[in-house]
Amino acid sequence: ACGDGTVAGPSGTAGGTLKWGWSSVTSWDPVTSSAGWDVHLLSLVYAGLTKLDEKGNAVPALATGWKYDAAGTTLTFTLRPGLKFSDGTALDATAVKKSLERGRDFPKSLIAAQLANVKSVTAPDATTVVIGLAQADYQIPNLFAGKTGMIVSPAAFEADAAALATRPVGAGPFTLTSYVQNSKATLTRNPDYWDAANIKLGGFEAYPLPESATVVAALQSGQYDVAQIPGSQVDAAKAAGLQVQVIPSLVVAVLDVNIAKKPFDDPKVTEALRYAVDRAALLKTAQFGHGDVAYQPFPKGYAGYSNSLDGIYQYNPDKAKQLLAQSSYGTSPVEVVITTAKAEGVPEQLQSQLNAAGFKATIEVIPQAQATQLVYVQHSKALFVDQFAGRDSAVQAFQVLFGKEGLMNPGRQTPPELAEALAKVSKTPLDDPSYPSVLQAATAIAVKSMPNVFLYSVPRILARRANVSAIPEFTVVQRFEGVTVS
Amino acid sequence: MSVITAGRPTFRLPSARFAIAVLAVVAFLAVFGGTVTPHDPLLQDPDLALRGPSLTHLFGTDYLGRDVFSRLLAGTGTTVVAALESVGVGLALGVLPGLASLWLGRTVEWVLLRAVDAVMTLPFIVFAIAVTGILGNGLTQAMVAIGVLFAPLFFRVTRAAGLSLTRAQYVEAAELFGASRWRILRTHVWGKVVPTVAVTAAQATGGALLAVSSLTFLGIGVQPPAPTWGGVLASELGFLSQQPWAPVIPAALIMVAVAALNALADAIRPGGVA
Amino acid sequence: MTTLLSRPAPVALAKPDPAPPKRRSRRWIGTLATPVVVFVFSSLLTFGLGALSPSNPAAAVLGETATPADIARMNHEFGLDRPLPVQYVDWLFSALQGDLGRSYFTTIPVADSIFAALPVDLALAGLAILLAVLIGGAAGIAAALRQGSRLDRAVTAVASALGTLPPFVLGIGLIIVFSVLLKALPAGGYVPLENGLGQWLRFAILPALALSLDIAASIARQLRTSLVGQLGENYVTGAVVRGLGTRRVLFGHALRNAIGPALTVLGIGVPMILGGAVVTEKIFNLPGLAQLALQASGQHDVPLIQGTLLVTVTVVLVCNTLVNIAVLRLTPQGKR
Amino acid sequence: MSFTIARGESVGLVGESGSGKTLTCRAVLGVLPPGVTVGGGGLQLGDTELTTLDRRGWDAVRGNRLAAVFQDPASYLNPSLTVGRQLAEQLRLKRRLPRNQTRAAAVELLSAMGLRRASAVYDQYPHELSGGMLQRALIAIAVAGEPELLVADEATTALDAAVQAEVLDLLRHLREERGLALLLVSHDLAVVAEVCDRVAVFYAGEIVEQGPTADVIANPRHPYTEALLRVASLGDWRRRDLEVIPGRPPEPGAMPIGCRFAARCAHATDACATPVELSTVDDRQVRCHRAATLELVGA
Amino acid sequence: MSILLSVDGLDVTFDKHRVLADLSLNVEAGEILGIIGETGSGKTTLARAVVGLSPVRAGRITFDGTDLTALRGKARRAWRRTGQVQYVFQDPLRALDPQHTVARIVAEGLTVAGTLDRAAIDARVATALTQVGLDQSLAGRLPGQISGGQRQRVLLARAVALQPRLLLCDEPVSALDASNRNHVLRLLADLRDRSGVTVVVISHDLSSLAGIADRVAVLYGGRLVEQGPIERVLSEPRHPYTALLTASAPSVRREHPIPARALRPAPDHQPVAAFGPDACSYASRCPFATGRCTAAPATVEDTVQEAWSVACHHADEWRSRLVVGAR
Ligand SMILES: Nc1ncnc2c1ncn2[C@@H]1O[C@H](COP(=O)(O)OP(=O)(O)OP(=O)(O)O)[C@@H](O)[C@H]1O
Ligand SMILES: Nc1ncnc2c1ncn2[C@@H]1O[C@H](COP(=O)(O)OP(=O)(O)OP(=O)(O)O)[C@@H](O)[C@H]1O
Ligand SMILES: [Mg+2]
Ligand SMILES: [Mg+2]
Repeated sequence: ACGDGTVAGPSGTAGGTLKWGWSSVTSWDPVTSSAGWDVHLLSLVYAGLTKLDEKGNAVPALATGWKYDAAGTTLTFTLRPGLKFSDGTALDATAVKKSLERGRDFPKSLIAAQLANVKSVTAPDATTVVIGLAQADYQIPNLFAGKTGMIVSPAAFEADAAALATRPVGAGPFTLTSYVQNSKATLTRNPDYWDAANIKLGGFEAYPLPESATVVAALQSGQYDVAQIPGSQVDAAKAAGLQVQVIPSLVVAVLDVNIAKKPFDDPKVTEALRYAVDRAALLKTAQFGHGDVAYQPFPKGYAGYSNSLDGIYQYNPDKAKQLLAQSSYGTSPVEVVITTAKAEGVPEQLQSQLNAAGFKATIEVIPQAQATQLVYVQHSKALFVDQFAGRDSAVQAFQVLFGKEGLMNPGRQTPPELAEALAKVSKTPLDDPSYPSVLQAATAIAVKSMPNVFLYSVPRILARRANVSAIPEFTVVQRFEGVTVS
Repeated sequence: MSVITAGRPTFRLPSARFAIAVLAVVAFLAVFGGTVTPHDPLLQDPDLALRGPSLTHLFGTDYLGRDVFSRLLAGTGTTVVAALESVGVGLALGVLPGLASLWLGRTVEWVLLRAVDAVMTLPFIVFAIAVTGILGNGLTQAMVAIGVLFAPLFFRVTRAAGLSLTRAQYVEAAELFGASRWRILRTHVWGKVVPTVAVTAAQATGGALLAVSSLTFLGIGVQPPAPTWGGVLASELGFLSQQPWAPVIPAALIMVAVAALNALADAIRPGGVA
Repeated sequence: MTTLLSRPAPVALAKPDPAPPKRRSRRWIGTLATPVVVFVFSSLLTFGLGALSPSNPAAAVLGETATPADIARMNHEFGLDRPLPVQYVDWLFSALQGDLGRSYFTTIPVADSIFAALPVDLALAGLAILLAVLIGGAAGIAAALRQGSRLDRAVTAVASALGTLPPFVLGIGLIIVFSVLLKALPAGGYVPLENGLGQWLRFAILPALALSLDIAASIARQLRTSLVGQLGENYVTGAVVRGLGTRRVLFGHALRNAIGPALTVLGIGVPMILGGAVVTEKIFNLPGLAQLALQASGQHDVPLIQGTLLVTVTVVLVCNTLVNIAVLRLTPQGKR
Repeated sequence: MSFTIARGESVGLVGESGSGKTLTCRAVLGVLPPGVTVGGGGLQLGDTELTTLDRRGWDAVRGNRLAAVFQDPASYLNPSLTVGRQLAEQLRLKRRLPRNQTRAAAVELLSAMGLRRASAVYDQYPHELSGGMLQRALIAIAVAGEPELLVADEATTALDAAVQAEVLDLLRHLREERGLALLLVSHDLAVVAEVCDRVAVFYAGEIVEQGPTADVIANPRHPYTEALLRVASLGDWRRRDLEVIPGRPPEPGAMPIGCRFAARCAHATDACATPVELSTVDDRQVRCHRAATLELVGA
Repeated sequence: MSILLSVDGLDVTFDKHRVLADLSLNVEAGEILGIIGETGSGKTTLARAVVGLSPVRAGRITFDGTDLTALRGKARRAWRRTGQVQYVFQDPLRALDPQHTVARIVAEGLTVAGTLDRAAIDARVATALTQVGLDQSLAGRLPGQISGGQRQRVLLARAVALQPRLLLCDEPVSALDASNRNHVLRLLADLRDRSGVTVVVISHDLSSLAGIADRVAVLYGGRLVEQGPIERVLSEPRHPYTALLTASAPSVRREHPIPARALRPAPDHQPVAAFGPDACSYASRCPFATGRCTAAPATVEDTVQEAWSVACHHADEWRSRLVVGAR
């Protein structure tokens, strides 16, 4: 089961071009791409050793299979033979080795942290890649399904690494033929793709998303065949005769809380915050109800989802008030600054909810592009309204959210019991029957011990014209096997 | 240049009366708008979000269930202050250099004229974006940027009015009576420059209102939840599919205010432009 | 705009044998030299804006782990440790050679990003100007010819109303009418001109219309006013009395003189069109310069901001100079 | 009101400001200002009835048979076209000259108007020429289509005395050379006396006296003509008391029923309050109750 | 008679364009002097130089012993406030502040001087209006609301209100018709007769001076070509330009001794020499010019008639070269 052919529907004539409205990429080089959502477009031009199926489980891709040793510290992938990059060079074990090593060692790499555990990559023969790990980690196949594992042509990055940002060379289902920043990316089918048989589309055009007010019109007028739409446009899209698919995703809205900053240096305040938020109300305005209220980083049905956490921080302003009163900040309203890149909507509503629960909240707007700098790097903000795009591997997700170096853990503290639970997850093979329970235990510890406030899940809502067949519903990374356009 | 034929503003025109009535209401709301709202403009009720007009909510509710009517009333102050702020900057940066270019000799004049030309080549919103991009995103930065762009307008208008006056024969006549410069400024110049500048200021205020709403639409300047006309308009536009009529109300409000300012400008325009 | 308002040549009354005037050549020099000076001023302004910026790009790019030594090295790499005048001159001369530096964040050369986006703006602005001239010109002439008629009042009313409309309302209004209700045109997006005029026009016409209506209104108003003024002039009566036909009087005589102020409006309109493009580009999702500026602004990407400003200013200056030359050719006295 | 102009004749219209001279000219030319219409009567040019002409009809008459020059020559030329282009346009349109011949013809015509260095003038813009030169150029344009009648409304009023005399000379010359009929309008009786065979005196929109110029001047029959002669320049430079006509002409809306001049007339009687018609004696027409009895002083 | 105003060797240049060249002229107390010349000959410039509005490059202007060209700043302002010399502008519409009422305009000089109280000023304004024949009811009107002739009188009233000793009137009647012209001219004569005001009337056509001027000065191209008693100058002009002016003046009687045509160069006339900036200003238009005219002629007083001077190389003999043809 290679995750193909799961799409029911007419297999229309191959060769149609799909016009897709999506956020544009920050870079076409997976090593320097800085946004989580880039993975969707990048996986059009790159392929990894593995890919994820609809549920988020790693399945073979460039590699036909893999094998851990008993200690879990050596992982051997077997490559398909005769693979080629779109520039015509061979995709063999050496190329994989170089590509992975670049991700780990390139000075500007943004995936280096994920590969820190990779001690060595060796290529004993053309189709065998051996990964040596510093510690046992059974998440690697999942990790390699995402940006971290995308194989870039060494010929390309050895010649001009900077050019990759606009001229990617990979071995994905499509090849980028022209790209105008903020405007349009044109891709054509890659006949050398290992799974080319399942790619029915002749070409792919990706456009940046329009204003939410005009997206439905843009679809109607045929400017896009498929576009991601906000929850507010679902009814309009349906009314306009468009097909709407609400695809559960790993994306979750979250508040990054910095417990090193006032007022969250008092755990009571942090706890009060959890009860002060009316998640259902936020979900309603932000997404018009599409999605679920979330208390944990994973969506229902995902291996790490722990039922025990359902409703754990039910909206309770009175309790929040009580907690605040018990805090060192006393009874007076506790001042808090909500930092966001866009004040409209959730932050506004949040402000109102916090104020009702005994806080005195003000909103501070910072440019989206500076958020990384101010929140993730300088940790200078106490409360940031954020979204977590999910990660291909659960451990990786934990690291980002809760790890000592995690981007979304501005307080830089991780309780020891969480670290322990996580280590246990890494050491548990994915096919081990105890894996889900181990992971869920870690989730429970994290949610109870960490300050991050999860709000609601953000499904991927796609509206498409009638000429496009149904889009396969992948939780983590969108894929297009079997999609046709007529 | 314009030949000034009659001194009195023509407030008797119906359009001028309309303008004054509208502006009086706007001025009142700018000062007291926050106190006369039927609802708290910030009070949210997500259950009531995006409702149409009703007796309790005259103009309906927005995406957070806030009363649009109250938000528009309460937002008048910020909107008007923002517009006036930029016009004030424009006046300060335009009028004084405009006069200076007439009095301080040829070098100053040349430099000022070229500087003004340079500012005039700056595209309005792009410049405002650049300024907020570099100096930080805030209402003040945005308005200062807009004000800087208004400055050439005031500069030219002041200069033109002043220039024709320094050559006017009745000014020469007054000089021949031995009148001092100050007296001439007071009796002959002031009365002509002020209406011209006032006309420009009225028009510029209209322009500033539009600029403020455009910038709000782009997410620059005033930030939610603070209500402003442009903000209400921009957010209503996001919910066209739910309430296609909703943007009409703030848009009409802006249009009426701008039209009133233009009508006022026409009314105080000294004797029409010949 | 700049030389137009220069003082009119004093009309010497007694000239038994007037020599061919020299002033014309001087006006030509002024028309061509002033933009150069203005360009230097504008570039100074643009550069100064960047120099005012409180954010240190080195610190921003290097992030948390940066040591003072790293920052100094980075500053040196960016050339930020030199005196401002040197930086300015260097920046300007590089800019003149087409090198606008590299984006602090993506390290893509600024010139590359701009020249990818510029054709969109130029094509769009060109179409917008064409539309503005056609719509505004036709409306203005029609109104002036039927002065006081219902048509005239309609033109005046519509023109004033357009001037009071926030630009984004216009754009969204057009989308609703032409894309949603009539389903005649795409609601956004862009294809370059290379893909064929027809294709391009389908995508460009709505944004161009949104951009042009405002200017068209100004042109209509201005043209109406000045044409009404010209039609009342004695030389028009003179031409009528000489038995020249209506069309000849209008196009050969009156319009020639009336068009100057309207052209000036157009000249002023160019920065408005390029400025208004931000909103339009956002609504219609066009990959233009303004989107670039907006994005750069969000990132405090100083070189990119400076680059977009400088290029826009240059475009404006070139347009203005063309307008001035046109005015100069049409009206030998410059200003009557 | 009515008057006729014979082929090649020159007729002068004189009267105070606002007496309707310009309106008369404009009516003849078919360019009455908006809001003013011909109330009744007709205008005949040769055998063509002008009042019934449409715009095309007028365009065929104007420039070909009928031409005009005005007081302020600079304003009657398009400021942004060279004098030559405007003259050439006229030659091409009204005399059907081919394009390649117009320049030579235009330069020749300009020289014939007494302009020196005509080919330089051809390439100059109106604002580069002096008033006298402009008026000559305007006359050249007017006669380019070889019209039968030239209407000259205060054509020399704004010019210096010496230049005025030159232009008047030119008009006289044109009459002799081309047999042009002339309708010359002026508020200065002396100017009309210099050029015109016949004169019509206007007052408050009516002709009050009409006849051969020399007769009218030597022997006025209407008190208003007498008054005009008294205030006119007499070529007498001694210090003396200057005469004025008391009062002001009636406003257009408030015309008296009787003689319109009565209020300012030294000879008025009660009879003057009744309407008065134009009466014809010999070759003179006078509109005065007392025309037969009054002894008036001429120049 | 005593000399009230004396202009000596006046030179005025605007941006290299020499508008008045070496001009000398006296105005005697109590006389009416007419200054005549074609458009652009420098008449206005001369009058404005006297009141200090033209850029004087050389020469002296003395009024009753005071050197006006030497006055600067405060001293000049103080002198102006005495109101002894008043200049009446050429264009009444432009010289009146459109936003001020007639009364305020007429009072302006008095208000600036500040020597009288409100009531006295009002009285003086009323007198001045009466003097120029304006109805008091006009006092509250704006300049845009009165006729051209009335505006001309308001301008006069403003000057008269200050009880000046010298009145410089710049083309006070050229925009008026004959009757109104006579009206205003009579007014000037009256002022001189009743109040002893010295009057200078500037004009471009002779008719404006008819009947009131005592003396006339003829300007051509920025130089004084002839001046003297008006009757003599105009009946027996000694300068060819003066002769042309008189011959060109339209008259109901057609009585000119010399036809104008005879005083103009023939259409095929070729100038005898190139006349530079130092030549006689009239030489290029003069049918009698010779090589001598390349130098500016000296001003020559008449031997018989006092105060009748002419500047022409051929003053004595051009008449003998007249070719009197048929008209
Ligand atoms: N457009 C118009 N509408 C109404 N009345 C007019 C118009 N033009 C002129 N009049 C009136 O018609 C009358 C005659 O004017 P007209 O211009 O013919 O006088 P005129 O004799 O030429 O005077 P002038 O010597 O000042 O040129 C005047 O009373 C004037 O007010
Ligand atoms: N401010 C000035 N700058 C430059 N040239 C000037 C200025 N004022 C006058 N002149 C020139 O000086 C010459 C004389 O002008 P002036 O006004 O004295 O003539 P004028 O005799 O009063 O003519 P008019 O009869 O037209 O009033 C003209 O050629 C004029 O162009
Ligand atoms: Mg007239
Ligand atoms: Mg003058």
